[in-house]
Amino acid sequence: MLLDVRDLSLRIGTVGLLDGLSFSVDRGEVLGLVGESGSGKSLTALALTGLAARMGATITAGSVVFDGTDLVGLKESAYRRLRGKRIGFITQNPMSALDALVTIGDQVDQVSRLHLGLSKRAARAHTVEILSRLRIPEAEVVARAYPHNLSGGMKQRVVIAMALAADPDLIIADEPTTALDVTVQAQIVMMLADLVRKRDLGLILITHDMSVVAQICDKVCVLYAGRVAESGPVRQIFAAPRHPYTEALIGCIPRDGMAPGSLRGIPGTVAAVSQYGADCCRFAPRCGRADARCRTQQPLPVVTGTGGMLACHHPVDSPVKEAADADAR
Amino acid sequence: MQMPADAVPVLELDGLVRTFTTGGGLLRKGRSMTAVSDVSLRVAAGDIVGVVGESGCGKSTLARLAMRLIDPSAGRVLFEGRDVTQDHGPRLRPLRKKLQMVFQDPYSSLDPRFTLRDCLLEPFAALGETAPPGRVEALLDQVGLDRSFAGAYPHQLSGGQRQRVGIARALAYRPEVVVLDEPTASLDVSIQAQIIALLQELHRTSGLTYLFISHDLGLVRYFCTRIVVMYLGSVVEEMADPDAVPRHPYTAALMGSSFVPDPTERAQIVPLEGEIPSPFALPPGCPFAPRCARVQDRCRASRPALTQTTGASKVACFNPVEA
Amino acid sequence: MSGTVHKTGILATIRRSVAWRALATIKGGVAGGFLLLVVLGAIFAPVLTPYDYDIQALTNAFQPPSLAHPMGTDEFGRDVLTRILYGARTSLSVSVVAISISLVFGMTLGAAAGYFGGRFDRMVMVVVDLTWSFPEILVALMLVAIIGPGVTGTLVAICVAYLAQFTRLTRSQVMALKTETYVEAARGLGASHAFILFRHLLPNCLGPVLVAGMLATGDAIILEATLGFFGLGAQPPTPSWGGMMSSGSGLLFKGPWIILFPGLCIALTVVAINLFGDVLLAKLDIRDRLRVV
Amino acid sequence: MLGYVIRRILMLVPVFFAVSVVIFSMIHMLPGDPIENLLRVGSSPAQREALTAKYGLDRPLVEQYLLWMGNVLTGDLGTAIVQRRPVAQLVAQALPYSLTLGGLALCFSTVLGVVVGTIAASWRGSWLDQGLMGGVLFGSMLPNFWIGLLMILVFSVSLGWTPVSGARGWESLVLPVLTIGLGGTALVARVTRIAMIDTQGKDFVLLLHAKGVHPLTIQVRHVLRHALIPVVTILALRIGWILGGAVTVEVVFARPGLGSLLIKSLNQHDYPVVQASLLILAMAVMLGTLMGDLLQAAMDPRFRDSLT
Repeated sequence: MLLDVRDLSLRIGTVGLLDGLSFSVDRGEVLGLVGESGSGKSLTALALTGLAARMGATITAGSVVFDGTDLVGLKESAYRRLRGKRIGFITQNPMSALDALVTIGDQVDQVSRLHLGLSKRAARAHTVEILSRLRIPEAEVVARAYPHNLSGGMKQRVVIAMALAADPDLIIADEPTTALDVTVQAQIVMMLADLVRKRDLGLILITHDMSVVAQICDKVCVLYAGRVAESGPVRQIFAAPRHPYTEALIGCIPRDGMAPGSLRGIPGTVAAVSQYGADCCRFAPRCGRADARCRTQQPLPVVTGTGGMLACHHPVDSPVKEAADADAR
Repeated sequence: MQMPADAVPVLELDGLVRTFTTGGGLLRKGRSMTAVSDVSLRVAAGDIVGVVGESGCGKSTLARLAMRLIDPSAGRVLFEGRDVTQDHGPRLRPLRKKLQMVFQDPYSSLDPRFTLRDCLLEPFAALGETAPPGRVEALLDQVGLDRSFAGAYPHQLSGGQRQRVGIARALAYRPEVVVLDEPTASLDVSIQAQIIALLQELHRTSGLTYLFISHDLGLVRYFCTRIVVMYLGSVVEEMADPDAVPRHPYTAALMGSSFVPDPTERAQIVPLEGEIPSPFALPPGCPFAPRCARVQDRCRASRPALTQTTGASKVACFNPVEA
Repeated sequence: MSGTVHKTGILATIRRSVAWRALATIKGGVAGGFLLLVVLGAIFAPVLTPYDYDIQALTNAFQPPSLAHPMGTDEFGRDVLTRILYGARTSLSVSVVAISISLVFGMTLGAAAGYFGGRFDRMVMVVVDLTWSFPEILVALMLVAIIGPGVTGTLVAICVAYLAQFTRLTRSQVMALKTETYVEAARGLGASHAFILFRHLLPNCLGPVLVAGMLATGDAIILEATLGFFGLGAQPPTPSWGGMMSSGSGLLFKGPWIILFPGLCIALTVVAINLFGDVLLAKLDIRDRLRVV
Repeated sequence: MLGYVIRRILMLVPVFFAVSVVIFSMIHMLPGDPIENLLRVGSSPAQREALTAKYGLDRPLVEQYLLWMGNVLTGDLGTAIVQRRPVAQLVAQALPYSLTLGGLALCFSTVLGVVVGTIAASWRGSWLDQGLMGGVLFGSMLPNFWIGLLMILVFSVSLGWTPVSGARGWESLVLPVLTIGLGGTALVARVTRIAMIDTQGKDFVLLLHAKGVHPLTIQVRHVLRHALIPVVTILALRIGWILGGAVTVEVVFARPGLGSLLIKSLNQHDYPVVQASLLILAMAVMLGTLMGDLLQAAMDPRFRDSLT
């Protein structure tokens, strides 16, 4: 395994934001980390890159084993040598991800000069090569331009180029296409999928969009309110989702041929972080299958037959025993 | 919901043009861009017309033109056959009562100092009227919010709840037409589906007419009865049937770029090359020509007009995709 | 969809009492307490001190601080503490009144310019920016020179000197709020300009502008003192903090306490105003909105 | 860029004339008759008229303005009525004192302010941040002239380190520069700190950390660079503050600068001198704003590109 996360828990102040996350990704594999706002998915990305401490967060339990070493508790200087060199990071909004006062070239050069020790000239040649491989036309000219001269899609390519510049083993992409137009989103997503195949790297794709997951991920891990709801191979999860949340999430996307009125959404809203309960299923208030047990006892993640995980007292394929109780709610 | 050809549409946009000038100064001339160029649209009572396009296609400007929130540079807005283009201020009030709008951002669309009751009474206060007793409660019921929310402030609500308030406010006058400007774009998918279900419910029970602005073709195809596709300020295609096969290469590309939530149907997506050009320097011919795979010489020379294809559908293309 | 909101009534009540919440903090309590003390001291000056602020007793001149005269006496033998208490009346009231008037005019002008924009806005801003780029003290000096030294001159000078700042601030607030969707929504509901201005825009920019006014009162006290120091403020026999130092500057060697204490009093008052304003800003959560640029 | 510079300089011309009109009309609203000060007791009305005519005070205001402006443009600022010397000479004598004082104070506050602001932002919320910012802000809230007097009392009278007043040697500059500089330092420190904290929260800084760049490099090469843009803007806008500080402080320290000249002439109702000193101060303010805009264009590629 390239990256193996076990029981990762994290808190800011007294509020526990991530609670026992486990997932893994191997080379040549795309893991989709899915969740809605408030699920903790972006925080997970920061925790993996050791940047969560900058937000005042502390990892309270668990391990993040990257290529054999546990990153939890790693010294900041050692972590810094890892970031950018072996773990690339792609942020959500390309519009604000680049330093507006520094040329594109200098920003990409920075990575290879820092981590590969390239000279100024070599770094620039390297940069131009990466940029053109990401199909940026006239890469040499673009390298001399400033971020505001580029369109959103081009900026995101530059951010990807920075993530690739030191030839990393793992890339963490936090909602890389959310801020982009539909047609550009497709370009970027396909490009990322292509990179994983060609360069044999691991990719953690953080997204709220189940369709993107369906298209390019091999594995998926569904988060709800800081906990794993369900994880497993993409085909399995989409074919037969077992957690009611996963099922509902897939059902929230309109598809061709859907009868009008069949899109119902999930009732209610995610609880505020301060209202997270400990001894309960956090999805229970919005779940049609929830019963008294769901509200008093946390469903612990269980390894499923397909190597994934499931944290639910009443999975979708089980009979609802206490339906009356659920209705009374 | 199909209207007879001679019926007067409830809302009609006729040749609307809107240009914006930016960056002008004391000693400098600003640059002008055409946000909406020559858009005509007829919305029949009971219709849900979807306007789809990517950023900068002019869909939000079109919504504001239709709402008479901004003045068109050319063209007319007709409501129930009456030209309201020259109306301003108090003269627009009869229109306001029949034509309302729901905005994209539920966070800034409610005044942070107003309780929900204030928000829902504002439509009446704004016109110096008093609301009928029980109206606030009725509106809250209508959008599925608990009545106890009336005294709450917007910051105590989630995004989805705020958007319900926005919808309730738009319904306060009992309007005929509601313009929905990306009402779900800043919400989570599970909440988006809730809101769409609510809008569908209101459409069914109150006989509303919607002009639905969105960037999400999949959502529009699910929700709307008629689809208008915009690119760089112009309508490139009008589909009378939302399930129809797109004829314009841009619509086709838009559809090809949308992912399907099904891993067994991994489409070999061939993304559209390039990006939307700057609206400040539009090419003389078809605005889509620089990115179009079916481009011909005449596409770069002259602009194709919106012409009828099958039924009430129209396409603006010299070389449309075969049906 | 479901669920209720709790404590609405209490929350609303708390929202209304920001000043009390500010007083409840250590910083705000100390600063607010000191200001209260100064104001009470000014009001009850005749009761608090046995001396008269203007009866000269030259035999008693240049007394260093003692039990009888905690802050010493000045070159005419008058009790410095007494003069500070009476001086507070002039200095504080001139500053507060001047800033209040300036605030009213500045808000009106700024709100109109920001809301309606266009040529009116450009005209107002040319004048305002021009005055703003001039230091307040220069503007005030010119005005006092025209109107003549004294309380009226100082009042007008402070008024005009801070007009630009309030106009700019209100204008920028209104311009920022104007782009909020709820303003557009109100227009969509058919609301008039007056409705939008008075129901949405002004209530929402009142907080930052009032706090800015409070902070400016501190600056105005200094400005009043500076004018007094140049001999252009309140004229004798009216005591004022600045005036006390004007006569004191020549006596630096013979009686440093004559300038030390009034200055200290100004400094502490201004610091207290700033501290309290800062706590208010934090409590109102509008620190970000008070930026000048 | 060159086009912008030229355009920006050309824009100063109408502003200059507007300012000159304002100053001219204000001066002529001033009470007090300078001629009165010149006349000896028992002078005849004829003598009075002759003097009035000599200084052109009998002509219509518009004509007086045009005459004055014409002279100003040729470098002739007129003759001081009370001090009976060419105004240009008086101003030229005073200007160097004010320029050194203002320039040094500007440098002092910029350097110290940026350093303090950077340190405060980098250790945000710590005792270092609160102590430094609290100290600097406290200093800026005190009345300028009072600090001046206090410093004289401590450093000159008690310790005897610096001269009490006057303008001989660099020692005499220390206290005035410190006095004026305190206010500017607080302003710069505040803007630097806020701008840096703002920038630290931006996505691109997070990405720089994710690239493995050393925090110190990020802070100095990226964050500070962004923070300096608003610092330049505010300094350009508020360069008048420094000049305003100079006016009072020059009087306190008895430096023969423009501020002292202005106050003295105001008290003597010496129109031409007041007029000229104000015009010079106004020009300094305008040049400051111009420098700020140009600096900003040089620092910010977005701003530069928005100009063409």
